Order: sequence, then C-alpha cells, then structure tokens
Amino acid sequence: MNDFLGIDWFFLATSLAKTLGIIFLVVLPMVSYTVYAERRISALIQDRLGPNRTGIPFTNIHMEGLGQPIADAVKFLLKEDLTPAHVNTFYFWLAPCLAMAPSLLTLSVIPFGSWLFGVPMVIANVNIGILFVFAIASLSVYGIVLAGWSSNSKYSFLGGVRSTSQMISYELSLGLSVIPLFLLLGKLNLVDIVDYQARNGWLLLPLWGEGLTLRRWLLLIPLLISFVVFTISIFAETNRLPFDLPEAETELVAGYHTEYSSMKFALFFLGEYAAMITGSSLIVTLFLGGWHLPIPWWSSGAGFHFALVDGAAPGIPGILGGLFNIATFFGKVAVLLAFFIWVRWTLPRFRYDQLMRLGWIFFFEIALVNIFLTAGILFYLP
Amino acid sequence: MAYTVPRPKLTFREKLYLPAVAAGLAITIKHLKNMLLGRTKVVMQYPEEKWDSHMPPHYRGAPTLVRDDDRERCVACQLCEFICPPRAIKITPGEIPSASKSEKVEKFPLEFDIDMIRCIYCGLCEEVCPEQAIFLRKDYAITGLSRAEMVHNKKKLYELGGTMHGLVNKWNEKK
Amino acid sequence: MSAPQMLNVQINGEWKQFPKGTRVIEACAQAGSYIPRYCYHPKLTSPGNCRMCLIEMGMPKMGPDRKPELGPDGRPVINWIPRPQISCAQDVAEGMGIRTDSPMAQECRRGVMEFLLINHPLDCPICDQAGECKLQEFSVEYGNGGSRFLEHKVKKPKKVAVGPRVTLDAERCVLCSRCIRFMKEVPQDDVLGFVDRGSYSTIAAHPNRQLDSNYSLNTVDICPVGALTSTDFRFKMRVWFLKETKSFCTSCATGCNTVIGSRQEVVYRQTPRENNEVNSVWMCDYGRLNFHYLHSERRLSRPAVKGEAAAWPAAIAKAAAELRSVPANEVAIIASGSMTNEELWLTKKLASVLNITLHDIVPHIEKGDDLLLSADRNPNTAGAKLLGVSSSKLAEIAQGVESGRIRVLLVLGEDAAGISLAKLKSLVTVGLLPSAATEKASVFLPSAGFAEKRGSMINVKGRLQRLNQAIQPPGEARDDWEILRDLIQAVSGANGVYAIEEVFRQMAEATPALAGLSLSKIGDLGVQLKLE
Amino acid sequence: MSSLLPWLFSAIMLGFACAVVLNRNPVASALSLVVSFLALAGLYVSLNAFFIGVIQVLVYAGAIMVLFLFIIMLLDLKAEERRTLNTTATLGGLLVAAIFVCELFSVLRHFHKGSLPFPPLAAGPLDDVRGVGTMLFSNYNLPFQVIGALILVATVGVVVLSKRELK
Repeated sequence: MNDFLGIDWFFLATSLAKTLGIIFLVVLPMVSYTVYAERRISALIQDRLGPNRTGIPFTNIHMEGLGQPIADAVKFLLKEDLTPAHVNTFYFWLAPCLAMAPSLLTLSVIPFGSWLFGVPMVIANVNIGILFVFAIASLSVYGIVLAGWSSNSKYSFLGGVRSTSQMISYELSLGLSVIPLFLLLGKLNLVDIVDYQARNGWLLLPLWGEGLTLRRWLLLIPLLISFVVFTISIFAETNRLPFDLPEAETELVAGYHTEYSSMKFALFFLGEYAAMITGSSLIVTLFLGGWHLPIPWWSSGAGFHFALVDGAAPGIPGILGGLFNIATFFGKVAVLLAFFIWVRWTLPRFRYDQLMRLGWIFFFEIALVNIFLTAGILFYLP
Repeated sequence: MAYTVPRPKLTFREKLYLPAVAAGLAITIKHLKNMLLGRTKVVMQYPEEKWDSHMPPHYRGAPTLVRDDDRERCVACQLCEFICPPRAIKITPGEIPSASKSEKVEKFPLEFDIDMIRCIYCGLCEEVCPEQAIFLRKDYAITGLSRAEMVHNKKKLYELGGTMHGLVNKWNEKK
Repeated sequence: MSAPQMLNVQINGEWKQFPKGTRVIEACAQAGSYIPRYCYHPKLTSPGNCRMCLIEMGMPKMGPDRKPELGPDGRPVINWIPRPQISCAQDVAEGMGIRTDSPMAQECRRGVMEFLLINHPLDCPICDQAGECKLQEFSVEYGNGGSRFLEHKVKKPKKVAVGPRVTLDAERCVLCSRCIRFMKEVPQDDVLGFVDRGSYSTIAAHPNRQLDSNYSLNTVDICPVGALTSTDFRFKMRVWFLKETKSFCTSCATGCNTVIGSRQEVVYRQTPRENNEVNSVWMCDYGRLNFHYLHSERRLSRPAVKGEAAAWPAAIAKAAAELRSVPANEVAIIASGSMTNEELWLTKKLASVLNITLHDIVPHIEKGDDLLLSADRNPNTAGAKLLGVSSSKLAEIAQGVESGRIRVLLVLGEDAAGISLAKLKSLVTVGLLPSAATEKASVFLPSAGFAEKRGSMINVKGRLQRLNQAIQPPGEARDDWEILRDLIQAVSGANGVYAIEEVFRQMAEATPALAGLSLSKIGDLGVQLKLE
Repeated sequence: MSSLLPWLFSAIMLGFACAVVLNRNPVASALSLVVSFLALAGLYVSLNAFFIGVIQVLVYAGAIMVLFLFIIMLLDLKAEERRTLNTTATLGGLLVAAIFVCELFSVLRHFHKGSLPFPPLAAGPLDDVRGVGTMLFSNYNLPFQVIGALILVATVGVVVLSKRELK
C-alpha cells in the first residue's frame, strides 16, 4: 500500500496534511490576527484603543475585538469587486494570485517543528532550502509589477516600479547577508541549520554545545551583523515601514493595489502579511534557533545543562514535545511579528533615493565585508 | 532667492542612526505600556460614553430653528442663506396670511432647508440672524441613509430647535 | 447753439467749472462728493422737503465796488452763510462756495437721519427694500449708532394695497413725495397725495381712486425706502441674491431698457434702466410684469414629434424632412416680430435655401399710449422689415393654408394667427407655450424666451438693442437661432455656424444698415441705425 | 507518476516557448518565457538537480526576466502589437531553424539507440551544491574567473555608456 503505483502514499498524505494544516490552521489565522494585532498595537502606541468591539455577532459579547478579523474577511468577500475600465483584465486578475502564492510556497521548506507522530515537521526537506526560499521569494515581485502595470493607473504603475527596484536591490543584501552562516555551517538545508543550533547553541545565543569557545564568540560579531542586515532586508522585501515606498499613501494613494477592491485586494493584503510571516520564520530559523527552546535542567548525572525537547521520543512525551516545539516556533514568529509592527509604528518612511542608497551603498557593502570577516575568522580559527 | 537649509553636522553616533531608532522604539513601547497598564486615558468609548455632558455652552452642533411661544421666529430674511459659506441653507419665503395670529410679522419661511451634508457648523447663520431664530444646538451625530434624509427641512429644524422664550419682543409691539 | 456759460464754483476748497443751470447737488456729485438725498430725483421737480441734502454754502464777498473781493490766490473770498442750505433746489452761481463735509453739514445730516428714523419700524428683515434702501445706506454712513427716542413710536397703516400692483407700508415712509410727484409729472395721473398732519401724515390715494396707472410700479423703483413695494415681487427674493442682467423689454416696439433680476435660473423681477434715448428711467407695468410666462407650468420644454416626446436630432431631422416633403411653393413660413434679428436672418436664410417665397410675420397691434407703451406689440417689427422677413403676404399665406394649396407650414414663435390649419399636410412649430399651432404640430421644437437667449432687436425708433442671457432655457429647450441653424443644416447639408456672434457677423455683412456692427459693439445702450 | 512529471514539464516548457514567439503582446511573451523557465526548473528538479533548478528560477525568472518585464512595461505596447510581420526576418528565422533541425537529425542519425547505457542516476537527493562548487573552483576555475572579469567589464561598460550623456 505504501508503494502503490510507485508513489509513497504515506509521504504524500502527510505532506498534504502538513501543507493544509500549516496554511489553513496556522498561516491564514495568523495573518488575520497579525492584522488585528497591527491595529491594536498601533492604536495602543498612539494612545488609542483600536478595534475592541467585534465579538460574537448578534450578542453583546465583545471579546476585545477578537472577532474583527472574521468580520473583515466577511466584508472582503461581500464587497463589490470592481474591475476598472481600460485595465488589462487577465493580468489584473493574475496579479493578486501571484502576490499571494510565493509567500505560502516558501513556507514549505521551513522546519516549523521537530517531529510529530514520527513525521518531520517540515513540508519539504530540501537540501538547498534557503536558496529555494530566495528563488520563490524573488518570484513574488511578479505579482506586484503586474498589478502595477495592468491597473493602467499612474499611482499603481509607480508603486509597481518602485517595488520592483526595491525588491531586486534588497535581494542582494538579503542573499549576501546569509553567506557567513553557510561559511560557518557548510550547509544550505534549513532542517540541518536548526539541528545544528539545537545542538550547538543558537547562532545569536551560543550558550551551550560548542558555543562556549572563543571562536564561536568571535563569530558572533559577523553573525550579529548578518542578523541586522538580514532583518532590515526582510523589512524591505516585505514592503514594511520604513521601507513601504511602493504604497507610500501620501504620494501614491495605495501604490500598486490602488485599483484593487474586495477579495483581490484582500489577496494582496494576505500576501503581504504572509510574506511577513515567512520573513519572520526565516529569521527565526536562521538566527534564533527555529523550533528549539533551551530548557535549563539539572540532573544528577550531567549537572546543570540545557535540555532538548525531543519530538522524536516515543509515546506521549514525544507528541507533547513535538507540539511544544511547534508552539515554540510560532511563538518566536509571533514575537518577531510584534517587532515588525512595533517598528512600523515608530519609524518614518525613507525617501526613495535614501532607500536605494541604503540598499546599494550601505547594506550591500556591509554584507560583502561581513563575508570576508567571517571567512577570515574561520580561516584563522578553523 | 534660493535658500539652502543648513543641515546640522551629525556626530558619528548620530550618523549611525541606530541609537535614534532605539530611542524611538523606546518611546513607542512606553506609550504601549502605559496604555496597557491603563495609565493613559484619552479615548472615549463612543456610543456608551458621549461628550454631551462635557459640551461647553458655546458648542456648535447642528443649526436649528427655534420657535417663540406662539409663532415661529424666522421671518425669512435670508441673511443666513446669504452668509452661509458652503451654501447649505435654502429658504423659500412666503407671506403670512391675514387671518393668522402673527399676521403683523407678515413674512415667514414657506420652506427652510439646511443641507447637513454641506453644513460646516461655522455658526455664521446663528451670528447673522437678526431675529435670533437660528441656533447651533448640541446635536453633532447627524446621520441619514440617503442624501435627501440629510437635508433638514423646516419641520425637522423646529423639532431639533424647540421653543425659546424672551429675547426678541419687537414684533409684539407691532400693530 | 453756443456753448453754455461756465461758472466757477468752489466745492470743498477746490475751484471747478460747471455749466449754468446745473443744480448744486449734481455739481457736487460730479465733483466727487455725493450728497445724500431722499426727495430729490433728477427726473422730477425738487420740492426740497426731506432736508437730507443740507450743505454749507457761501457767496462771494462783495467789495465796496460791487465786485468780488479777491483773496491772495486770486480767487473770490467767500462769505459763508451761517445756516445750512438744501442743495437740490439751488443752481450753481458764479463764485459760489460749497462745503459738503463741513462739521455743520455732517451734524445736519446726523440730525435729519435721527428724525427720519424716529418712527421707523426697523423691520429690515422682512422689508423688500433691504439691500437697496437709502435709509439703510445713509444710516450707516451718516446716522447715529443708536436711537435716543424713548417714547412710543407712531403706528401707521401697514400692508395697504394702494393699487393693484403696489403695496404701501406707511410706517417706513419718509414722506419724500417722490411717488406723488412722479404720478403728477410723468403719467400725469395725480392720484397720490399726503393726508393727515404732523406725525400722522401718510401717503394715500385719492378717495375712490387707486394707484392703478400702467406706470404705477415706477413709484416702487423711485421710493428710496421700503414704503412702496411691488405686490408681484413682494417677499419673493431678497435683492442681494439677484443676478442683474442688462437687457430690454420685449413686450412692445419701444424696447425700454431693463435690468433682469434672476437667481438660480428664475427671473424674479424686471426694473427699468436709464437710457435717455429710449425710456428715460421709466417703464410700464405691463412690460415689467410680462415675464412670468417664462416660468409657466404650461411651458413646453421637450421637442415632440406628433405629440410624442422626441430627441432633438430626431425632431430636427423630422422637421427638415417635412419641410422638403412638398415642392417649395407649397411651403410657407409664419415668423414672429418678437424674434431677434439673428433669428430672422436665419429664417430668411432657411427660406432661401428651400426657395420658399411665402413668409411673413404676424402683426400685433393693440392700444398704445403716448408715453412708452407702443401700439405695435412686436418688439422687432423694424428688424423683420429690415431683414426682409416681413412681406405683407400673411393674407396670402392664410388663404393658401385654408384652401389647401399650402401643405406645409413652419410657424416660428407664433400661434396659428386665426388661420384654420385643418388642411395642412404637416405643421412645424417653434415656441414656448402650448397653443392651437403647437397642438396640431407634426413637429414641435421648444425654444428660449427673451431672458434666456442673446440677440439683437430694432425698436420702433430704429435703435438696435441687445438682449443678454439672464437664465438658461428650461429642460431641453434651446436657443431659437440654434434650432434654425440646425434646420438649415439638416435641409441643406452645409456646415452651420457655431456662435451667435458669427450669425450677427454674416447678417451685418449682408445688410448695409448693420454694416460695421457686431453684437459687442451694440453696447448696453444700443445703437441708433439710419433706416430708410 | 514520477516518470510522468518530466513529460509534463517538457510539454509546458515547449508550449510556453512557442507562446513566447507567437504572442503579439511583449508582456505576454515575457511571462510565457518565465513560465517556460519555471518548467525547465521543474525538469531539473525532477532530475534531482535541485541546485540548478533553483538557480534557474532565482537568476532567470527572479531577476533577469523581472528586469526584462520592467523595460517592456515602459514601452508603448499598442505600437508593438500593431507592428506587421517582417517577411525577410521571418523567412531568415525559419531558414535558420530548419538548418538547425537538419543538423540535429544528422547527429541523431548517428546515435544508435540502446548502444550506450546511461550511468544510473544517483538515488535520493544529490549534493549538487557541493558538486557544482567543486567543479567550478577546480576544473573550471580559470573560465569561471574569466567570465567574472568579463561581466565586470560589461558592467563598467554599461555605466560608462549610460553616464556619458549626462555630461
């Protein structure tokens, strides 16, 4: 049964379950509630309250506005779907789909947990995981550029063009900033990277395993630089403030999705927040130990050490551990998302030339120098 | 003449920008913290809490017409229509029929419409009115489902305005 | 005629020259210091009873040789009269000195204003004169801020119908007697006068008489306050809202110059405008009130084909088809003497394009008077004659229509003129209001009234005058000249003209009497033509 | 089914390659090319060459074609669609294609089916990153460096050419 028609049915079924589970049970609710969190946190930062009313319909139960994302979704579905005259209809429809798909696709190689029921908690364990992420992420620009172009509107077009150049520019520093990691680890596989961190300390928190050596602490300097450049580039890639030039509303109304309404607009919206989740997941996976959470433990045999929660353990402890690891991963992602939101409501927007200068002259160079720095450290302290 | 705005010379620390960014983040998180702890209280829960009781006496809400004890005060002089900056007021004057009790006033508005979509609540109509017939009351939540509903006609304006005693006694002395 | 003798007069310290016979009040106005007045009116006699125009005056100081003493500047030294003088009943004299703004003159005005306002009801909010009221204006300029009068005000009759078209509010009256003098001097119907004495003195009509002259509404115009108001205009609209369009009256061949007061596409009133070549400053009540038909409920504002509403292009095409459906000698045009020159010119052009020879205007002769109302009630008979539309063939047309020889008739702005239309194959009518002709019309085209269009007309004295557009035609109604232009275009296929200026230019080129003129050159006061 | 995928990807690739040539709209052509590249990447992946496949997407679809599209969108597409067929160029193109097909057949004619067995493909994922890297920096180090220098020269050339007009 497992090998009927030359297909590994168990693999197919678990992959499908993981895919559907991660998209519909985790990512889409997370997107919705990120929007909610965005609104609440922005409100609190600005001494307001934000949506705090929507609860269960037809009752007086408020639930602090937790029903708001559902209400928003219903609203998006019921709004009139406008297609302006003189747009290129086919591409106008294609663009939102292209904007949504890549961010979800990239999630497939990210290990969001250790093991559960003996299944690795990653949809596709690909050797070149990080490259796959970059490849697919680079496709997300098509959605934006097509949206801008097919809308046949100045604002949209300018937004699309800006977005394209911005994303292409920051892909450089994004790609270069992670090279020190690979110099250190010699691997592109994200599962292996997380495993390494679980064993040897997070890349930014080398506290256990081999982390206590001088080499590891020296390497923390380039890794920290990598982390900063990578995080900022993710901000730019996801068009988040202070890099939201493509949709700078004071200049471009709403940028590339000016002409979109209803569910098509919602797809862009979802795509943007999904990209945020993907970006946060990547940061967590690469620098912050992925699904791993060190638990201080004391046992008479080993003395004080950090215990590893093992999802692969047999029986109930394994299942609980696996669930714990998944929760850890998404907890870290949530914290990062909160950071994204926090930054957005703190910093003003860059001017476009400043943005390009920053990308090409500053981060690109820093990432490049960082590679040499890492290579030097690794060469002298092998 | 072109004037070049002098840019301040930045120190290295300032040029790094990161301390400034951190300071900004600290400010915003402080606000967030104070809101969460309930130390900041600037927001009013609108439909439950309202400004009504806090409203100062000079508050400029919706313009309304007021009635004297036995007659409508407005004599359709159309000064408010003239002064109204957004041209929200439209009056059709008419003559009071001879049989009426307030015949001596001679003139009254047949129709008096204020388009509340246009109204900017400036209060010039109240200020210009020689008969003290138009007052800005404290109603501010003017809503309607259609444009037509947002035009307050004479009936609605008197409903909102109510009766006011005293002030103008000039017409009582008329023959 | 020799030039009038010029007299040297000192006004407010400056020496100026005025022709002999100039009134002091006029001389001061020419010198730039307007003197307030109520009773004085340049077209009427001066009784000097309002005392508003009081000034300080002086005559040259005479030396022992009976010659004026000269001061250091070589001008006569003026001997100022210690008491104020009225300036409206006095002509200028050689060496006269006038001070219009001296403390005494100012004090006099303030006092007169206070007296005039003692019994005034202060009901400006309901007074139709508000906004053009001299009492308001001079009170602001010369009066006191408040009243010192503590006693009860005198009550006088209000809302008195002194005539069918004029309402009197005696409380507002300042007893200037302008209306009395007007009725006595201009229409020479001495029907008004003062009754009662002292504080109770009021204007009233003669017992058993009414102010029912055809010129009664001029008293409303000249009344400086809100005492006399037009019953027709009363409480209709505040005057400051009215857009003033200079035009002229089209109710008879005189063509009195008017100002049309309109607001938001509604004409509220017509008032006469000074043109000493035509109407001085007066006009008759008949012409003044003859504009309500523009806003009649019966007004037709949609083109119709056989009584069914139709779109303009279809209606024009249908009308053109009807006009060409029979040989040219079976078609006739009945035009109107109330059409403008431009429209008549295009009518003539339409006739010549279709080779129609039978065209005429309908005469409207009624009883006139020897003042302003002309017996010819067509405002542009002279224009129709000049442009050759009028041809005394009306009887022939009527006979032809009734006998059935003429099968297609185009009626422009007229009724059927008593002609039986039963035998017509088709009838094309252009007009404003329903009539026998519009009811029978195969094609009806709604056109614009006199206040809704531009154009020129020639009055009975051969004066070319210009209509200006005050309001837009209602509904789908269009300018007559555009309708005629479209008809010509539809029957001939040639490109039309696009502006009424262009029509006038073509007409002026083809008509010697109009040579060198254009619509803008006519000006507000018109141009006298030399007609044979 | 896994043997079905290469056929599917090949069909998509060829179909969209034809669409690139046949489309009148340059944007449609460019996007067809992108899809063609993606299918090609799929082919690589189905051969277990993940690295090549991903690089195909990353470089061609993700970067080069975006820039292409970028430029195309600034053009007047209506004028492009109105352009008539250039007969000489079309005939020339067909001729070249025909010659190529002939050459292909002449080569294939000498290839005897089944005479040379392919070495079996590696089972499971290849460590192709390491393989490609080793290959590039050992056997083909010089050509690789030369190409690097060439691209650098090209980049500098572009900057020089585009900046000249600004002076």
